Amino acid sequence: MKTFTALAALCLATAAPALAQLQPEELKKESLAETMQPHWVWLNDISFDRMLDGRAYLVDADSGQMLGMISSGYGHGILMLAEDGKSFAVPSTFLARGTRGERTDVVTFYKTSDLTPGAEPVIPAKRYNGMPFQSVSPVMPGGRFGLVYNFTPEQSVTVIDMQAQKMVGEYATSGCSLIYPTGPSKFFLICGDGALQSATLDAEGKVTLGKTSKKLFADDDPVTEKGVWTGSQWLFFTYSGKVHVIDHSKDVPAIAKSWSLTTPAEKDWRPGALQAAAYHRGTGRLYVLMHQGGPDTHKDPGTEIWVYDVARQTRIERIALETPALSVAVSQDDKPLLYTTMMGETDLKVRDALTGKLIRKIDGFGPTMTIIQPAPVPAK
Amino acid sequence: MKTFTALAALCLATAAPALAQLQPEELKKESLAETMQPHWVWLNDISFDRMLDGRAYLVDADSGQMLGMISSGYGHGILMLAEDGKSFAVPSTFLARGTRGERTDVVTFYKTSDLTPGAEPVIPAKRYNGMPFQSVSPVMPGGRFGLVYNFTPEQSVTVIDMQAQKMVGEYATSGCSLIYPTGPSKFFLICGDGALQSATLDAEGKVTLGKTSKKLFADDDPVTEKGVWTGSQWLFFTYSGKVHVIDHSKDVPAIAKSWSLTTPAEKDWRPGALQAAAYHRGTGRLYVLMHQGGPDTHKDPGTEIWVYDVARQTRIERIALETPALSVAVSQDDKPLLYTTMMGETDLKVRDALTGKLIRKIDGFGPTMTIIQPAPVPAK
Amino acid sequence: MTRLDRIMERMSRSTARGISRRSFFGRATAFGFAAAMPLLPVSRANAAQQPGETGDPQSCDYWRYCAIDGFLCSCCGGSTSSCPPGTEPSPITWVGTCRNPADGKDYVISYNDCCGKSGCGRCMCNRNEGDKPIHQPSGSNDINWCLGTQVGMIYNCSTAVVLGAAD
Amino acid sequence: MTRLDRIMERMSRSTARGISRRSFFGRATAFGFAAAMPLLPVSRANAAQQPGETGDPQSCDYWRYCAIDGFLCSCCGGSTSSCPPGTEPSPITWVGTCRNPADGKDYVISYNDCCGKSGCGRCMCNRNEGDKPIHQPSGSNDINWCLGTQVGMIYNCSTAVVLGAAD
Repeated sequence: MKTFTALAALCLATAAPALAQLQPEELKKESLAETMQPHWVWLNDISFDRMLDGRAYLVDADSGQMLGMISSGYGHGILMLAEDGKSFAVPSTFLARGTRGERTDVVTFYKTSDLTPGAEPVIPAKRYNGMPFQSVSPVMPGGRFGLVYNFTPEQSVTVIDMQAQKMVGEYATSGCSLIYPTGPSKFFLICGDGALQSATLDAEGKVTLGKTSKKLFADDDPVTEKGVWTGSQWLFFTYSGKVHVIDHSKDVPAIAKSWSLTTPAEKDWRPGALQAAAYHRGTGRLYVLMHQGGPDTHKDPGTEIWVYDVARQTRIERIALETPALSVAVSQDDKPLLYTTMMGETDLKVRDALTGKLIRKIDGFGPTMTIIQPAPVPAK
Repeated sequence: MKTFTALAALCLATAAPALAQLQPEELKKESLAETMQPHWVWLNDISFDRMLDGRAYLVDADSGQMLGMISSGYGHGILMLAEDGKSFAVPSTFLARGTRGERTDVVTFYKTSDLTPGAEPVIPAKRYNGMPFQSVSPVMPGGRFGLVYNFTPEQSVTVIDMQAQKMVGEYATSGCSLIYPTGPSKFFLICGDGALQSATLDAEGKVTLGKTSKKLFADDDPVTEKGVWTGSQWLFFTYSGKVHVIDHSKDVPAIAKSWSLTTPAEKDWRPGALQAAAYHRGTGRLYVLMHQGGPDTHKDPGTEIWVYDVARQTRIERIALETPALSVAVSQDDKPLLYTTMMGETDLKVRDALTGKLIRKIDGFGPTMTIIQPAPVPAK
Repeated sequence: MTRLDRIMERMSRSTARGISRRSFFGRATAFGFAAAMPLLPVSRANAAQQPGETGDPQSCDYWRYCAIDGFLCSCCGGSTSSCPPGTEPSPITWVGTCRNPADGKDYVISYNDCCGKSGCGRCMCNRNEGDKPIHQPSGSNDINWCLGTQVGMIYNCSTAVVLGAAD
Repeated sequence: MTRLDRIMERMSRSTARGISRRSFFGRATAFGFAAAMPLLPVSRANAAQQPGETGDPQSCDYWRYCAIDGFLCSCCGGSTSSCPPGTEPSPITWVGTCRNPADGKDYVISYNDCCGKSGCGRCMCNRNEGDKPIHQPSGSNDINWCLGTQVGMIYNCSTAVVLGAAD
């Protein structure tokens, strides 16, 4: 902003700055900090009724300002955020004639500082298309590899080398779904019959499937696909509100322990929504969107956020929401912010995650926002 | 609907049709009548805040039902409707990566009966992009050729052979704008200095520019680009509400006569909006969106529709609108319907064009509808 | 084991364990498609109802929509059992079981997507009776099922086709 | 003849009579572009104001917007005189004349579009003071001026750059 600085100096030098004639300006391009700041957050919008025009908005939750956006084609999913917050990649799908013609899937790399498309490897045109979840394209802890879930309806994963910004390859997954990373080169998938399928990456990113667990989840109270990573464990939630903590330390995934989000007296309350829960690593708090309702309400928006101490498996707090929310996320710094959005509405609500107090609403986005992605944190 | 017919027969043959178990169904594809019906109407939606996903909706204004749609890429303009109502073509723009990469402009041909893309000649990637007007891609009377206006900011026209479904070529226009057809092989353009530029097509569709008129329109009260064709003459409207009737019968376009939409007592009323006026050929009635406002309100929506007898240059009626409208059109049959839409709203309002009475609202479109295109009428 | 369970199990086994796309389509195509006759569109949505049904197919609370997620084809130029002009039915899809209030019976409903034009935008409807997570794909309405069509993967609207009684 | 009239006449002559695109860009580029320094974005929109201005650049009634049509870059990660990160300024555009209420003077404002990402969607603003029909392109806000950029033609938002006093 050299021009502005020069002008300010000029005006300070004159006696009546308010009367100085405005000076001709030069049109500039903005840049951003090199690293995503702790209270910056990406809002993904699938643009459901104009799905060719998916996008994500970058917002500074402290200033309440929009910082920029990316455009990302048909059925926008989520961003693959590098752990250091300096770059990210976006899996995207394009057809030659918009809604028709040859399909091309790519992963487009961006620097945070300029939001300008860089390397763009073509990947198999098999990317999952539908409502996005965090497990459709996660970055592995450590940040070397990123994985993209494919569904055609055959299922597979495409491995991306995030450093080389190239595709490694596509690997079949025996028909199990989604991607739940548990280490720099280790992940599992979830199978339709209630089992978990382990898998590893070698040094080059080639996937080898490991053992499949026995059936871990009940058919009459299935776990949702909306697992939450605490930094060391995966938590899965059932339709009725059970929490299954996964032990991924051995060859075969198992349930380490199970507990319930609700007491018997609270059994009409259930978890729900699209991005149903968020975990704050520093405090060990779990934030869950809860609503009152019976069976088949597992996608209903939350009317309250219930806050849990995960280590003690106890509820700390209930945060009443002014209006229902379909997505919740929390920043990972030590003054954490709690974010919520609602499908059909256009604002991001920002709260103090420790008190639950509403700080501000930032409006003008959406109206079909899906997954909220706060600034990433490096793996321990 | 064979299945349905068969089922109906089956049920009529049984004594208690309401208790009969439902039969397995076959999923079918709908078709439409071969010809666009008099009360069918296309609603163009530029999808302003998701502009990659432009579209047009086909609606039956009698039944209030949506009949189908087309998807048409970035910055959707208008349809090129064949005079016989059996087919149409859509100029469209696509980029290889949605918002980035190589630009390809095409004209896609469709039959009314199946709304399925057919021939799709590539045209110069120069198509005008911006708010659409009826003169950005008209079909010439008689229907042999269609013209597409280009702006890069150099100006030219691309000629399409509507029968052969091929591009004829691109022709420079000396920097004058838009396309106002006056016969099967004759049109004029409007120039920035207030003149009109005549042009002709030869038998193959090649354009030859003719003479340029003297300055016809005043700088301090310019005509809008929203001229209306009566079937035999072009009417142009100035910001303040003058009507200039163009004489195109000679080599050089001229003003045949001028009159005013308002009396001196009504001078705070002005024409405005995006699709500002419509003409019904059978009755000679002109429908103009009018509002109260001073200078610089030439794009304000209309709060009333004023109806004129063009031959007598007199106002017949004032139709008060419940809510303002930005587009108006009229069907050309002898029980004409009057259509209005409003940017930011999602409904089509349907009126009796002879009485002004509101017949129905058809909701769920938009919310950035631009030009309304009723069923076409063959040239006299 | 109900018929739905059998269908779900069969579909689930095939999608969940990676049978070839061709054979999956081969099976799913048994649902069948036929060309409809040109027809004036007035009350097309209602005309698609069978005798023994009541309710408004353009309303989200219509009985067949108990597990639907999307724009109702009945509002988009199609019906509960037909795709709008110029769109192609998805050969594979998710299924649900809905109770017909007129006869009190449960029916298996196939929610085939219509594909090849962008989202219709009218009559958005999301109901989740019996809806499964996406790792049980044949019961999940979160997946864009247009992925299997010849015209590509672009979603226009959703139908609700009666496959048969659920028991 | 005011300075605006001269600018308009010059631009109008060039666009209206088909000079080469290269020479048009050659002239328009005199408006100039420079790379901005990285900057924390807090109140970026306000920071772009010059001394001698008042009002809210994120509000449609801000004085510079008297002939704008589009999403305000001030709400989209840019400002009245800067494009959001990753978007490219249109080298050619339309101009208007707006009165600065703080000094009562008229200024020529250039409404350059920022391009290469899809429409921002925030702070839609349409004002038409002095707006001309599209056959007078240099005064028309109905045209997507992104057509001249290297990144293509995709419209993200609109700026309102002070070119100078109008007289």
